[in-house]
Amino acid sequence: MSLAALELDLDVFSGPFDLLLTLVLREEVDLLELQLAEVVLAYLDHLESRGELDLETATEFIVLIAALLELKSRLMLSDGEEELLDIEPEQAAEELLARMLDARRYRAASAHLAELLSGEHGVRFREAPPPAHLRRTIVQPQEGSQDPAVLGEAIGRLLLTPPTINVRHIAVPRVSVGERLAHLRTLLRRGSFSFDEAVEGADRMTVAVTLFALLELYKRGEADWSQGECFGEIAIKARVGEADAPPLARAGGLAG
Amino acid sequence: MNDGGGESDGGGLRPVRQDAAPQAADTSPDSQIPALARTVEALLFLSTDPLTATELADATQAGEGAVRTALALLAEDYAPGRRGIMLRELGGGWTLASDPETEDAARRLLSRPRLSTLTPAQAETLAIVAYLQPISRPEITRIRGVSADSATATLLERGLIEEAGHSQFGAVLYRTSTAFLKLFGLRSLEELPDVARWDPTPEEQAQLRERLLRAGEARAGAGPEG
Amino acid sequence: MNDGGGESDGGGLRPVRQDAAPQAADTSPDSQIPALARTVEALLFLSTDPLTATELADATQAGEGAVRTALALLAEDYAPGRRGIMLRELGGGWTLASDPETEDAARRLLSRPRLSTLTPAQAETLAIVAYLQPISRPEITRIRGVSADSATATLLERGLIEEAGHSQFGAVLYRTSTAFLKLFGLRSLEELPDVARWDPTPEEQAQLRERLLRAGEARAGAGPEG
Repeated sequence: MSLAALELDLDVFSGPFDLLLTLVLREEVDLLELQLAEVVLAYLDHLESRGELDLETATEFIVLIAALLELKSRLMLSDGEEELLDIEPEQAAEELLARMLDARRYRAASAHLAELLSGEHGVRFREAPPPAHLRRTIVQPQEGSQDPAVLGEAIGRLLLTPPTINVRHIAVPRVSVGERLAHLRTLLRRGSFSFDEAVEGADRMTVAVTLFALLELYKRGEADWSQGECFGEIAIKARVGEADAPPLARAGGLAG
Repeated sequence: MNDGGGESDGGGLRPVRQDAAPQAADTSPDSQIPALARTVEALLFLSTDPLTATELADATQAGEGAVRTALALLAEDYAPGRRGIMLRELGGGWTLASDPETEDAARRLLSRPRLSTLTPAQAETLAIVAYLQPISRPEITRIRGVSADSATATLLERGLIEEAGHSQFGAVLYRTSTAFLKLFGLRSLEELPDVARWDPTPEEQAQLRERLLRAGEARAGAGPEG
Repeated sequence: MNDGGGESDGGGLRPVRQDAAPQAADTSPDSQIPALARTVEALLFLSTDPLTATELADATQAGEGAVRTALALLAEDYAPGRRGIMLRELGGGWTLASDPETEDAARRLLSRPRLSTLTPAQAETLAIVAYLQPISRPEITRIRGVSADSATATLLERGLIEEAGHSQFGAVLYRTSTAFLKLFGLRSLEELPDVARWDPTPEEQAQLRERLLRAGEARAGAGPEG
């Protein structure tokens, strides 16, 4: 099955998922009015009704929904908190266009590669290593033929630290994931708390970073979280015992 | 390592005129092939990587012209459909490969299946590396919009991509390997079509840009409420 | 891994009796060989180890008699002295091998890369071992941010590094060898150049090992850490 088969019946749109994407890009459906959580739920229902998980489609869905989420969050953030964002609508549009073109380009290129590969079906190469006696070096490497500076240079290269996490559109993050992690861990000592408590009085950026920190806690198996309903309260509780084996269970949080 | 050897001059498979190899004419029984061609054949058989005419000339201590003549002779002998092995110009050089018609038997014999499919994530990652090499993982992730870590790891493990130094920030850069060219039947990266071929027309792009721009401007005034 | 084809066991080189292949006469164009022989040829080409007639029969789903006929036909074609590759019967099985006459060229081709310079991955791995020895492979991987398995294997094979016991966690530790010192013209490890010359942030006080590990983890994108 393909994503085209995913029929949606949402407040602002009903029809196939593919069409929704097209309409969003043509701005005929307002992304800000679109509840992406509904789309995700519809997809989950769809999956459930089929009773099987098609990984390819799931991947495609996640990619597309992530793109929509990003687009939407940009639209939401680009207003009111400009000082946080170093990005103009023109620039956002340009960047988005470039990314859409890139994605499209390389998806098409990957289809081309897949075609090439299938055209070569059945062509195999010899993998046997040549006999050892033919590989043996005849001439001993000359003493001192290598420059020790090569080694120092390599270490120097390895000492380079890449710039910290790439938070593309955010000029100066005022809150760090580390801080929010520490904050969440403090709360976690109580055993459980709600996400609202964790971000009480915080600005949008802090909320976003806190959510990121929460994902990190979940990934590390320190906390579990659940959300009874869309946009409902997110309950977070400490995970005890099974230290580094995050369960495959639902990760709640569909807020979007 | 893979210098491409620049033998992308097509026409490599041109059958040889017998008179082109007069020195090679020897007095051996009819079906014996000339000494140089025999050596070249052995080298192609032994090497797991495609060999350029230059590499073959260095190893055989013969001239490149003579090597090309020998290759043409072998190409005729190993022409598709004649034997179970074919001589092909791939991955920047020459290599021997099995005839695809023998695949069923090969699959029964060898436990290791030929790489025949890639997941969409792997194919996309591979396409990005192929066109933009050398490229780092964060850049691939940026283009794909989702993490490429596991796809990159699989491609590395399968030998389709390899490390190619570091970016100025220390991130490992990747490029496609000779194995990639071999498996995809390419003589060189130049054979990949221009990526712009899949772009929408300039008109379509302009339209898209304008719509996106209008969307952004509309947003600037509106009071968004999550 | 490499059984070297056991080419020292003598006696394997028996030419095939011509009369063994009377039924192989076919009606195909002069130089094309029959389908079964082509498949057998491809299998012999692809296989690292000698194949018995039974194995070949199983893979080709042909009778053993037919396979033997095909082998006889191939043996004729690949008789010693005719091509650069020979068909040999070894240890009860059949295998293709390069003609010993081509060995000089093969050695020139195959032993060459071993003398060339280190790849970036090898240089890095070697540098890590040189400066931090003894060090385990997992640590090398952490510092590089990517697997160092193949580089480590090559350095071991080339004798530039060697095992040096086990870490408290049971991982094999590595150190550089005497051959390493010779290759780099060093009398002792004391003579390794001072890293400070290439240090991008010389003001850092922490131990080299600790700093390398930290940078490596940052490169691997080990996740946001305060």
